[in-house]
Amino acid sequence: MSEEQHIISYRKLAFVWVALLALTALTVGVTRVELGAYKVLAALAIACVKGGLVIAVFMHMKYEGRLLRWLLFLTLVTLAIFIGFTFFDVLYR
Amino acid sequence: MAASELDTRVRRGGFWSDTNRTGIASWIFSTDHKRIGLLYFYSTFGFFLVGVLLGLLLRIELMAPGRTIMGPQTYNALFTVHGVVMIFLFIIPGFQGSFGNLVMPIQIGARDVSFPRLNLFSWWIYMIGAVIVLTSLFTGGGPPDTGWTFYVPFSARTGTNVSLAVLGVFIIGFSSILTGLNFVTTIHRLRAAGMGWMRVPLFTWSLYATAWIQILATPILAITLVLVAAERMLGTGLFDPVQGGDPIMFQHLFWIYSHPAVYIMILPAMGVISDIIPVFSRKPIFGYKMIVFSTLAIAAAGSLVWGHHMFTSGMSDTAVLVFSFLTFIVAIPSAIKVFNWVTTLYKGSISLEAPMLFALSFILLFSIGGLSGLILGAAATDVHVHDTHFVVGHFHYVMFGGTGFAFFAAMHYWLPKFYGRRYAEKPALVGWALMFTGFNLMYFTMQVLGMKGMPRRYYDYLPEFATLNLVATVGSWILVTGLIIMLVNLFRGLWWGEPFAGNPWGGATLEWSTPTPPPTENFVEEPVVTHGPYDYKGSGIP
Amino acid sequence: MDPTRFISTTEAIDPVFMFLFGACLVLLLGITAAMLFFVWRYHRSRAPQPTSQVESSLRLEIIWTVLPTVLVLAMFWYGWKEYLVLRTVPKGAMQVTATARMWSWSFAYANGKVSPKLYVPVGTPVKVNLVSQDVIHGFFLPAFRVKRDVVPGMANYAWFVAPKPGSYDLFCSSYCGTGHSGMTTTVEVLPEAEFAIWLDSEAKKTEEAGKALLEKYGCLGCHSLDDTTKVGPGFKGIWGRSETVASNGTERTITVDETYLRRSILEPNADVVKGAPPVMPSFTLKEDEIKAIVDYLKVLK
Amino acid sequence: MSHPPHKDYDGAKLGMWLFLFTELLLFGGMFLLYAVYLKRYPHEFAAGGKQLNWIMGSANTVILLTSSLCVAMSVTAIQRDEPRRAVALVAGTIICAAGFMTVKYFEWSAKIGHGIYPGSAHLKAGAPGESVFFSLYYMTTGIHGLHVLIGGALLGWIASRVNTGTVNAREFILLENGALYWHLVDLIWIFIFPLYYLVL
Ligand code: HEA
Ligand code: HEA
Ligand code: HEC
Ligand code: CUA
Ligand SMILES: [Cu+2]
Repeated sequence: MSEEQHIISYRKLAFVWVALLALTALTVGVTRVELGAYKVLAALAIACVKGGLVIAVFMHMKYEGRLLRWLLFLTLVTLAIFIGFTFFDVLYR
Repeated sequence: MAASELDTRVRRGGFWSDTNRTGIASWIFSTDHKRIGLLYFYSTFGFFLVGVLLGLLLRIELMAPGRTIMGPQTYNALFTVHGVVMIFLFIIPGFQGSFGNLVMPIQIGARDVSFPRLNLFSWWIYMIGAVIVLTSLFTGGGPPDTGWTFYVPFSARTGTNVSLAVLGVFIIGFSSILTGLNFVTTIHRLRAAGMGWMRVPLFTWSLYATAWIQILATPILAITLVLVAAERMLGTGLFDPVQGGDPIMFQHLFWIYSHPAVYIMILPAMGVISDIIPVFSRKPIFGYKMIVFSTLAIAAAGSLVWGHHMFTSGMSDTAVLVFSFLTFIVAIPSAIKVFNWVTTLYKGSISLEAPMLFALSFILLFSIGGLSGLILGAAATDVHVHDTHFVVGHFHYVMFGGTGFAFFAAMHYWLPKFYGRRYAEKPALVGWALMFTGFNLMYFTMQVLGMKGMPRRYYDYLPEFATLNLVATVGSWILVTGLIIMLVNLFRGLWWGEPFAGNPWGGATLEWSTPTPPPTENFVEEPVVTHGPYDYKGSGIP
Repeated sequence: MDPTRFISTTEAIDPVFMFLFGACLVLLLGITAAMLFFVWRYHRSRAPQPTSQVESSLRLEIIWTVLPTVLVLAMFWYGWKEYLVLRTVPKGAMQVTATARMWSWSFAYANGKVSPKLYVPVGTPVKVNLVSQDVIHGFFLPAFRVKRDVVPGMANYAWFVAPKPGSYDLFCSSYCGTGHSGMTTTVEVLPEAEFAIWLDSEAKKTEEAGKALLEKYGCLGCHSLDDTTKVGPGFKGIWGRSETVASNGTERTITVDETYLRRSILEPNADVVKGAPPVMPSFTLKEDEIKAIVDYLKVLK
Repeated sequence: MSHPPHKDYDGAKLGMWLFLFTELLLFGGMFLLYAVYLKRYPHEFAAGGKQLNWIMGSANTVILLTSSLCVAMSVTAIQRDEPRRAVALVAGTIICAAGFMTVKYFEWSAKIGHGIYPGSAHLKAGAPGESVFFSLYYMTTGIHGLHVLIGGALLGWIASRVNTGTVNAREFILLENGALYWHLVDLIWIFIFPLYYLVL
């Protein structure tokens, strides 16, 4: 294998894992208190942070080239458009 | 005859003779992209013939009002199967599977695609899916009768074999995804030395954009079909108003895939046209960069317009506004392409051989189809013509006048390269002329019918539509006569015709620099690209 | 301007068609002419060598990006503006409720009258509220350029105004199964006075009550009153007829009597007539309604 | 032209990522429906969410996060040429997968025991939005569960290749791709969990 490999240390992985657990606890906590409509938003925001961590570290995205990051971005934007544009109908019906 | 046939087989060199398997196994287990390409070609082609036959039966039924040769239920099943076969078994996998596989790796100077075994696997699951779709015709509650769009709640309650058909389409979708990711990886990773992005031939560019649509849109179709099957088998009720579901949501999900899918169908066709026109005009393509840009723009903007299939559905007016607007935006890159193709002809040296004739008629027919798309895209006018034969005319113009004619162009342009023999020119022209006439006679008439208000998917119609329907049916016979002449000539030529070698058309893309037929590894020497794909001087073509 | 005058749907839509078709025709002719001319002028027999190797021109690209953009935006805007006419019901429109089912229409008026054809007075805007009892249907009036899907669970509507008396086609435009193409009826446009008489006319004479019910529940979408087979068997001479039916998969021969008719209506799939598709939905009718239907079928010879 | 078949490491990874994109969109379709119906039936969704057992959901979240950690560490292990450890870590992942499915099994059977499943009489009688919520819940977690099973099987097969040495410190793309797939399963769950179990 010619390409340079980036090896992530066990410690770093474990650290991320702890962070993920903490964030999980936080989500549960946040949704227990009364936040009204913000609850979904808060839960989703935390989920996004968790997802970001998994992608960046567990899935090595942090160490990948620009190409993959762009493509991932493209995919997420596409998904956002699919969901978002549907709401042009759902919100105004 | 048999002896001479054997003869030709033996003499056919290149990848044809270079194999350690024999017989059918040398094809269906081969990972050579050229063999897989031909597998795809013949399987999609076979299904295409099935579809054509069904189409003809539809036209015969519509020849006169009332029952002509079949009852309503049979008719409904036939147009459903015709649509499903044409869309999912032929036109979506067809171009990419056959010419994409045959030509693309050679055009970028690669020995094969990135994942040859996955490529073979794609073909296999495509076949499995296709067989399942065809099985659904003869088992269960009879052939599906929902139309290729599978609209709920009808598809959730009809007693026919929808679940199996949906499963087949699901599997074919999976195959489509795998081909897409294979091609994207190939085009990113395996371009020959010197082939920067701005030296990639336009056909390959179009496959690249197509592959992205496949990757990003097909999963939505997959999940939608799973949900329909669940609706039927488990009673999930996600689209059933009685249980709180919303049938319109099905339409959103379906068109989120199926509108981009029409660009899966047309982009490779546009790519072929962009490759053929410069070759037969001996001129570089005009506005290479703009064509690349418009290819990507179509792919991107094409994902934003699905709602134009739902203007009358009860969707919100805001959505009608947005989707109508975006639909018009997609038309712009198509217009850019058409203008650049026509300008390429200017001051060229044009030779009207079969591939070129098909390419030029593509421009005309696609323009008619595309312009009728604008009528559909405008909210006010779509209301009148939605779900009428005007729409049927529109999509046959773009799918068959567009993609179909481009497919024929590609067959006449590239197949001799892979067979080492060619067809006769005269009969090809006769076939073309008949097809062109019959095509317009049939589909233009259908558009007129639609304007007069004849709804689509109608087994029977009022007497006022009778004459035009008869004309359209006669058109379909002329069309098919031309098709038969063309195919007989083409295939007879490929097996027994004049030898074809070297670079008779004078193309500057890499596939014309390899031996004919190409060897298994495509190139004798690893190519190094020093000039653009349409730079005839640079590649030493007079 | 007279505020009671409004633009009819046809008057609104047709100019858009004209504009779009006109623009498309000009473009198409232009492109075709250019193509044919180039092919003729630069054919290899006339131009053995290309006389230009120009690869692009920024100016041209800009021109043929900007001009089409302007043109399509005009098309879009015009199309949208007139679409709003279709969506804006004039004040004081008469309300009718159209009920679609597999595979027939019925139209209910404010006074409770129900009709299988859509009767409207001339010159009065009519708002049609669209209700579906089963799958998606389409309410399509080609003469008035009006179309709207009839979606179960959704309150869709359409409106139109008929400038002249006459009879106009009404189609089901959205595919809904076996009887889709037969799901047609008409709009009968009557002069104001005639319409008023029609609307107020007493429902039906008593012997006609059965027939009215068959119309009301859409039976006649699938059954004819003569002996032709539409989706289901024709009703003429049904009483006392002996026929082969499949009950739970076993075939038996029955004679049509009151019990059988009752069962055929309440549980249509219990006995399925040989050769017919098992598609009839079950109906829950009131006892006197069934009685009336049976009485009517008895005498239908 | 006969050089040894050349392995395209970056190409293989790119291919895997593209596949993951399709998976994202597959679930994306269901999230789309979720969003639309949440907008339409906020109260029924909240009521539905209350009926799900958030403790079991949280337990499964922890299990999946741990499994993800294991498989990520196994990639590190193989890169550092510690195949035994890599196999052990993958085994840990698979055990977590089994645990996840067990918890799921209890959850589902409890719900079904209460007469809550698609098309059940209980749901038909209740508010329309509730039936939508549970149908979505079953479809989403069902398809997710299917991915857990597939991922587990895949990792089992890869572990056996690590054992035989076909996957090793120089040729570990298979394990890396398997791990990517597993992380995706985790990633999806990260979103499913709050959306279904915590929308009170
Ligand atoms: C290959 C497939 C293909 C392609 C390429 C297209 C291309 C387009 N389609 Fe079509 N379409 C279908 C296949 C396709 N379509 C199918 C299958 C259906 C029916 C599905 C069903 O219901 O069963 C359908 C239905 C359909 C509808 C829904 C109709 C209805 O049901 O009411 C609409 C509405 O907007 C539409 C619009 C368009 C537009 C605007 C384009 C544009 O991309 C066209 C762009 C092209 C041009 C504009 C012409 C070329 C340019 C010029 C000649 C230059 C001058 C032009 C300008 C200045 C603008 N299509
Ligand atoms: C690629 C797509 C494709 C093609 C080629 C065709 C070909 C034909 N179609 Fe169509 N058709 C559809 C896709 C297609 N169709 C779809 C999606 C529907 C909608 C279904 C629905 O409503 O659900 C439909 C519906 C449809 C209807 C409307 C039914 C109704 O609404 O009541 C009719 C009626 O006449 C019809 C007729 C025909 C005929 C006579 C042919 C042909 O028989 C004409 C003869 C064809 C040829 C002479 C050659 C064409 C060649 C090529 C495309 C490429 C060749 C490639 C290789 C050789 C590999 N079709
Ligand atoms: C969706 C189409 C459809 C509608 C609507 C429909 N029917 Fe039928 N009907 C059928 C079909 C198909 C059959 C034959 C198969 C069967 O027996 O179920 C049938 C059979 C019958 C029979 C038995 C006929 C025989 O020859 O034995 C009777 C009686 C009948 N229908 C009455 C009615 C009445 C009354 C209504 C309205 C309240 C009605 N139908 C509405 C489709 C329909
Ligand atoms: Cu009702 Cu078509
Ligand atoms: Cu579309």
